[in-house]
Amino acid sequence: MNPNDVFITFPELLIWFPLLSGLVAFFLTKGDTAKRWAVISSFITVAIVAVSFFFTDKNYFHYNNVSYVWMPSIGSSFALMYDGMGRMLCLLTALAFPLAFLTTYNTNYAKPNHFYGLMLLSQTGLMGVFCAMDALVFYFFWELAIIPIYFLASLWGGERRIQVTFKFFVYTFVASLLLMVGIIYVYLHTPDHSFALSSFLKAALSPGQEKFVFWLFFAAFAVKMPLFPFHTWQPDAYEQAAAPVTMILSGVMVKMGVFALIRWLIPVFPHATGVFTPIVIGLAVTGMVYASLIAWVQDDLKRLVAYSSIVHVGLMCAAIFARNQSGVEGVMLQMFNHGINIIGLWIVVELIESHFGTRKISRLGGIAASTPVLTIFLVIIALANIALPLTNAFVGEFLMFNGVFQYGKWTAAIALITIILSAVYTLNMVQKVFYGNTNALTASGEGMVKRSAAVALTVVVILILLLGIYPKLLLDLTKDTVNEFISRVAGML
Amino acid sequence: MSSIILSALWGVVMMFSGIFLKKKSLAKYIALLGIAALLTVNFLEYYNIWYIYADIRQMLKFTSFGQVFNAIVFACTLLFFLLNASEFEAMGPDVYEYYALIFFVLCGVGIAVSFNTLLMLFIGIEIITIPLYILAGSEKRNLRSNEASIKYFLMGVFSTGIMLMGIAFLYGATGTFYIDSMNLGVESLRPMILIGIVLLMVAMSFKVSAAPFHFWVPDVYDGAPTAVTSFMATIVKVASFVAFLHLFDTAFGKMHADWQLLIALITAATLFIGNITAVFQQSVKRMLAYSSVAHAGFMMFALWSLNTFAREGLILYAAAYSLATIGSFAVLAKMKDYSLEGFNGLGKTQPLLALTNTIFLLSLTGIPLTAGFFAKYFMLMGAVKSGTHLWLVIFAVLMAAVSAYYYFRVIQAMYFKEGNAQVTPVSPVFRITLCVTAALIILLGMFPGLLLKGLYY
Amino acid sequence: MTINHYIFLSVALFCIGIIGVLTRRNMIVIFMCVELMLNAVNLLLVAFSKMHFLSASAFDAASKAGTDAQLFVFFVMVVAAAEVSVGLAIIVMMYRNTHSVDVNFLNRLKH
Amino acid sequence: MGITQLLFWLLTTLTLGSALMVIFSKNPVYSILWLIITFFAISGHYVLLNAQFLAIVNIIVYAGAIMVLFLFVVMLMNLNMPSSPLKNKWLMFAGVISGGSLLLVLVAALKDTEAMRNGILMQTGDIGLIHNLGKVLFKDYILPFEISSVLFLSAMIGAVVIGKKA
Amino acid sequence: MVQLFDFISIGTLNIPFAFQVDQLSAIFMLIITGVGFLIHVYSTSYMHEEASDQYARYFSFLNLFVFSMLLLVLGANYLIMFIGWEGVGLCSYLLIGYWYKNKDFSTAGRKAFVMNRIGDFGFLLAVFWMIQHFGSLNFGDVLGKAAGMPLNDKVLVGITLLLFLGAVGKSAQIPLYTWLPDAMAGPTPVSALIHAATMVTAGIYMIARSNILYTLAPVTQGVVAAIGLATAIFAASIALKQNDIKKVLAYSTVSQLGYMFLGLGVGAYTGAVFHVMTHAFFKALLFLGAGSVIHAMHHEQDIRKMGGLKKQLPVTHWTFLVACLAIAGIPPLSGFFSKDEILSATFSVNKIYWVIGVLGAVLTAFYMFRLYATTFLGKFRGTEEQERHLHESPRAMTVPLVVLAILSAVAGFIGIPAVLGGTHQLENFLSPVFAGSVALQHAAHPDHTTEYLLMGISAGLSVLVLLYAITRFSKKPDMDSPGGLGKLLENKWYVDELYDMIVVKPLHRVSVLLNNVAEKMGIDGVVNGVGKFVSYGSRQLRLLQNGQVGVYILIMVAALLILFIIQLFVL
Repeated sequence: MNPNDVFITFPELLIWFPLLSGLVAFFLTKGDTAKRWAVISSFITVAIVAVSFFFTDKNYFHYNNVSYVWMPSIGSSFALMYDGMGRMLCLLTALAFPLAFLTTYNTNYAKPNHFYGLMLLSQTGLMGVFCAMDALVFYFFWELAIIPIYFLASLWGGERRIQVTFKFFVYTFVASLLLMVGIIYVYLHTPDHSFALSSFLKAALSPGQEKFVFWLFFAAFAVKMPLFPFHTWQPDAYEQAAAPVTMILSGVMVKMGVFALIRWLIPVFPHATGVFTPIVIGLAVTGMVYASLIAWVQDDLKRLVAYSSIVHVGLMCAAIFARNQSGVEGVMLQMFNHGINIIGLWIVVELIESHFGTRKISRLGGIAASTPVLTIFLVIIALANIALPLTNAFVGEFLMFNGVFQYGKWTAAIALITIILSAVYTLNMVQKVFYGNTNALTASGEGMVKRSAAVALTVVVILILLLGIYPKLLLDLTKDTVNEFISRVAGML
Repeated sequence: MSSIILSALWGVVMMFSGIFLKKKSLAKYIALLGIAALLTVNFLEYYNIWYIYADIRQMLKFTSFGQVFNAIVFACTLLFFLLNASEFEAMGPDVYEYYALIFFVLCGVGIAVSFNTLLMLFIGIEIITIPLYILAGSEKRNLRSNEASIKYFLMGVFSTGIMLMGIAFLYGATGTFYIDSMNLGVESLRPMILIGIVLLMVAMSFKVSAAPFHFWVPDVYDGAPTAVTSFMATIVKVASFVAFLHLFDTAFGKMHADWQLLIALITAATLFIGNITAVFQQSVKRMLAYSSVAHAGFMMFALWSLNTFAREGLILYAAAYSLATIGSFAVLAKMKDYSLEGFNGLGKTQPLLALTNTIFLLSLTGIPLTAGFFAKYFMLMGAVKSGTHLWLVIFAVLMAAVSAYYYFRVIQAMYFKEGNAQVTPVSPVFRITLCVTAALIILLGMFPGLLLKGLYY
Repeated sequence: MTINHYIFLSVALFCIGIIGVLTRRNMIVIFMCVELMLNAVNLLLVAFSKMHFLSASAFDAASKAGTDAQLFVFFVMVVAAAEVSVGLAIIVMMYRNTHSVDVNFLNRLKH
Repeated sequence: MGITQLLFWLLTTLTLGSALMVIFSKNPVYSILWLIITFFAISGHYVLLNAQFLAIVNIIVYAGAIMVLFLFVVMLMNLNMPSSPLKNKWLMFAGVISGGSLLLVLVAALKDTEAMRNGILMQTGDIGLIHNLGKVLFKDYILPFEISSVLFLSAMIGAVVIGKKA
Repeated sequence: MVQLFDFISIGTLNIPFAFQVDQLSAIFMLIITGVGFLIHVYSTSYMHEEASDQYARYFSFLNLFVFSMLLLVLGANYLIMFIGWEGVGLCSYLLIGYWYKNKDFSTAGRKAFVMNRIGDFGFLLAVFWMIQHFGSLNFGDVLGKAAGMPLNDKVLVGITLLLFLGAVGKSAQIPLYTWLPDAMAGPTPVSALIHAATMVTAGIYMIARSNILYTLAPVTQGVVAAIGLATAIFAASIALKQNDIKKVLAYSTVSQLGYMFLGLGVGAYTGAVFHVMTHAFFKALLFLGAGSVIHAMHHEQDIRKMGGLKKQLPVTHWTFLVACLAIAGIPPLSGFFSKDEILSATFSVNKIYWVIGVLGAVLTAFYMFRLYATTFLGKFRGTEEQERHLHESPRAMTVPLVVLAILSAVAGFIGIPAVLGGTHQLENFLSPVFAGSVALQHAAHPDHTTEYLLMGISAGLSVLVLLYAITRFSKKPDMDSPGGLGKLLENKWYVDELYDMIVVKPLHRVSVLLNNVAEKMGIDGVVNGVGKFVSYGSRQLRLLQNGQVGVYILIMVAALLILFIIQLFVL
């Protein structure tokens, strides 16, 4: 394949297409046009990703890699790569948006053109993060993903949305700025003064420097994931943001942090990673148990899901730092699966909230009697959330726990407590919300699942089952990335 | 050289046209013509196509750095004129004189960025400040404007005294005013040199509004007419910074290690006071004044690190900061209520103003894709490169996060709060210029190289 | 007389000027104290000019060393004059509006 | 102690004394008058240092023009009574303390500067003569000279703009 | 052995989606499908009152259960087994909470699931450990590699203990047994199939499957035996005073499971599997019989309100009696052979265990016939309304009863031990599976005289107690609530309350505390505190800007002074 023959590459397409369609959406002020446009655009994005799966071969190298000179004076180029992990996360990003749009297809947001425009812009940022191979480009997209979300979450959502989103923004902004300092620091120590990932990997940092810069990077990623105890923004933000925004925030944006650990943190600071692994895994595992316990006593559905997300992310973090093949493969699976599952949960929550006007667990109950369809979906998704075998999350969690176990038996034992606790809080929620007799509020459940939402839920459930039974699809996709990662960090323990 | 001469001449032209032309509204066209001419002349000189040569005994030295900076200054002034023409007309009867004074200031800026002797520095700085004393007080009936003028004046002359003392000590120790040939190596004269450096540092810090010599800034910026504040906070300030950097780089660069810590302290204080105090401000104008102090803190990094990144960064910062500040002051000037509540709901009543203002504020915060990001980025890069004292960099980014707090309060007010923000009528030219400014910010945010390339022509 | 005498004299004068600025409330007096500071600088410059002339003329009798400092003083005076004209105009303007030249009267702008 | 030294100490005492009187006089008019005396004393120093041109300029410009302008303004505003109250106590105190410590610090820093024990050639050298200075001013210093015209111009415009009744 | 596809394959670890059929799984398959079929037939009639969509839901869950259970026994590695393991747990959860409108029922389902999860916790850890140590999860690889390891190897003990924790959860042993009695909230056929015949024996299957590991870890075996025995006797004691027909059966199930674990613990793997099989028949029969009674009594489950049902429900009565005799270990019904095999193996390991085991058997006979007598003998004590409607169940329900009764009666003959002149076909059949263990065990069988004696003692005591129970409870069932020990037993030793008090409530309180203190005040507090501090700092700092030029200049001079001092004297 001659590079000149390539008209446009996949990563570029995935970045520019949502950007353009997002910008166009701003001008579609009439009625539902913006909404339709966004749905169509998001489907096209899915199609692009789908097509890209036919071009994974090495022969198509030039379809998947880009590098333009951007700022030669400081050695930064607009470099993108579309590898297995990136492909998977792009797929997740691509899928998340139509799901979010379909769920809320019957909700009419004020100023739909702004809403959908901003949504599509955030998609651009996310795609960029997952493809970037240059630290500066990465940082650019990292921040760009946040700005539209800031507006989205502040403009549409609950009563306290403004201050909550603001807290979220400032919090992540602080962390990103630290990341920026870290990037600069590493950059100045690269042999060829370049921001390329390959140069970062060769950076000549002394162990002492590594230890210091490690935390600058880690802070940013930990806040974004969010890892205990940096999670304070998260339950509030999820609670207050509008449903599609929450879906994107939790389904995809959280993966930015996890992704960055794998691509940018551990390979660049192998030594410091080795030193700090016990601390990080300790934090992650503590956070898992902690968040599980807190999830148990939440009365707000969204907060409950938020805390459960902290548990899952904690596990991913621990598994990454365990740095063995099993753990990292598990993380790969789980990044995708957690995205799908949590989006599924949000869809259910959104349907409940939009129909009954409340998310308070204590006020709901008996929905199963009035809306059996929703209950079936919910139970499947909830079971996926607690990683029951033959749902997608099981394989991921199995591998991750296995990875953590190979790191430390007792650590894994403590982490595994969360599978008990997750059953407790998830089933508790299912029971209180869906079982029992209907009350005055929930008796009117007829017709709460609109067709578009049902389609979204069906897709989620199909993915849950498909990937639960045949996880090889994703395992094969990400195998190369994992092998490269492992070979780079192996022996650094 | 030619731009210095032309700006002085154009000041005179403005003055005379004030005598012969009675219509206020003509003034802006003449001024725009002048700025256009200045830009052209600067470009011609930059590309060595046409320039004036005079034997000035090396008192000024023209470098590509200075010329690029001049171009930025002139471009910003052009935008400034386009955006603030109506404000000038509202300020008082002496519109032509105001423009003339601004041209004189530009002349001073030209001198201050290319001086090679302390004498030219002194004269340049004075040419910049004396017209500003007047401009700050140009709303003669407005007590706030009066107060701003008086405060600026009293503290300004005081700082002049300090600066002169510094120059005197340096002269005593080195026997010359030429900054490129100062012999700082005489060990026995070290105390004198150090005293001179500290005094000059304090005086320049005052000019660039670094803490704790910034106290005039909030009051003066608040009291002066908004258009003047906008000019002072941007062009004048960055010019002072360039002078500051030029002086300390060329003259005292060899002794960098000796005074670096002091700069670090001043930087830290500036960042802290500027950002923290801005948080609580209710008036957007005053908030921008404090934010201007805060940005001074960031620009101080150039002095602290004193390397290529610092110089490139200062140029970028000058452009980014000036464009964004001019823009947000221009929007502010159109507001009927300068308080934060006054911005409530601007996103609905004036979407364009709100959108562009958002871009300006994002740039001031340093969000990627805006010029402000690369400005900060280069500054921090320079600072990190200089090695030691990484704590200051960390501190700076934490303070930058605080800055997000107060800038975003304005964004919140514009978009998220209910309200009915009132603005005075805005002309199409104003709107277009705002858009151009915002577009420039984004362009520089994506391709900062466009500007930096100019340095190495 | 050594240069130190002049330095100490100038510094003393300079500090007296600063103390004046700090202790007085009358704007005009404050301004005058600033003039005092400027004169301290001028005196110092002239002394240095002679000092450098002295050391230079040891090698070159026709040396012009020190001229620059004296010219600097000249320019300081020029600038001072300009400042005075502007400053007094501002003070007068203020006085017209408030009938006071007390700096403590200036406190509309704060916090 | 020669006549030069004697004169030096005399003038120094006069300078500092009258400077102190400037800041301690209650009445602004007295302050101005004391300031004029200070300027005269400084001009005396200039003469001692053989800088006659500056001595003259100092008297004409400063003591003559500028101080008269001050005096004029003060009289115009009818401020010639000892009305100016002092600032509050602690601020004054702090002012004196900090000014004094500044002096102390500078003196302490400079007192050991060995190389500065040079004598100064008093009443010799002709660089301070107008004929010398003029040559240099109009040859080497033509640029600052011209530029200061801009300064004056702007000061003039300013004074007019500010001064004329709105 | 069939390999379908690669399930998980990373690096050297390869876990295929593979099935394996051998003698052990064959037996279980037979039980599952056989009993499962009968129960399906039974259910078609039992559940006919349900609305059609609920009916469909019921059968879909039931079939999902059969699927999972088959997956469990067919899996060729621990992971597939675990998938089935979790799957049956899920179905159990779904079916217990089948009548979801009742809060208590769904709570029972949740409890079952959570208890199972505690078991899974152990199971998973064991699996990870196996991966780490053996590099594979295939039964062949793991068991083969383990066979070469020394006795009581730490790893083996650890793995087996953890696996046993899984079994404890799934098979309702102390301390995780409390879910099983509550699980009776589900429809009765479900109780029969899942909570008696099949799912709860998954733990036994799993241990039998990994028998070699256990044989190599005598420490674990001791634990297994002790816990099994304790459960057997403990559950039996509770069953003595229960008045809910299904609760009695549930505790009896727990108790019988305890016997099976006892058997596993003493190395009588065949005996345990044998008991699984016989137990499946008679316990399913008991439950179905109970279902038939409940059906007839219009969902009345309290035996104190029954009595004298012998006449109205003849088929049910006779089949129930057969089952009772079987479970009581009366020769020559099936229960006698299987229980005896376990007990005789126990005797050869530990005599005291045997004594306790026999005591448990006697208790079993007692409470079973207490149940039988109270329900079927004596006078009817229900309402007249109920009496009028009493009727025998339809054919679809009675036929499975009869079939199971026959099986209960004769199933024992496939395992007649040598001492009684049999060949023990089952043992021969299963010998390939347990060959490794048998080779290692060299268990000293008691001689024939002792065996006869032992059989005689247990059977004889059972018969005595049985007769006593019939005579006593057919006349005067204990209607009033007992005091003292009886009350303790009626309230199941207050174990549920104890768990609630020492585990659930404190944990919940900790959670609330974490939520209110650590989360809101600690973590949120710090972040918000920083924000508040900044804004407080802002408010204070701006006071410095007091508008006075004098102060401004003073600060400038002071700063200048400080800079001088630093520059000139400090540096």
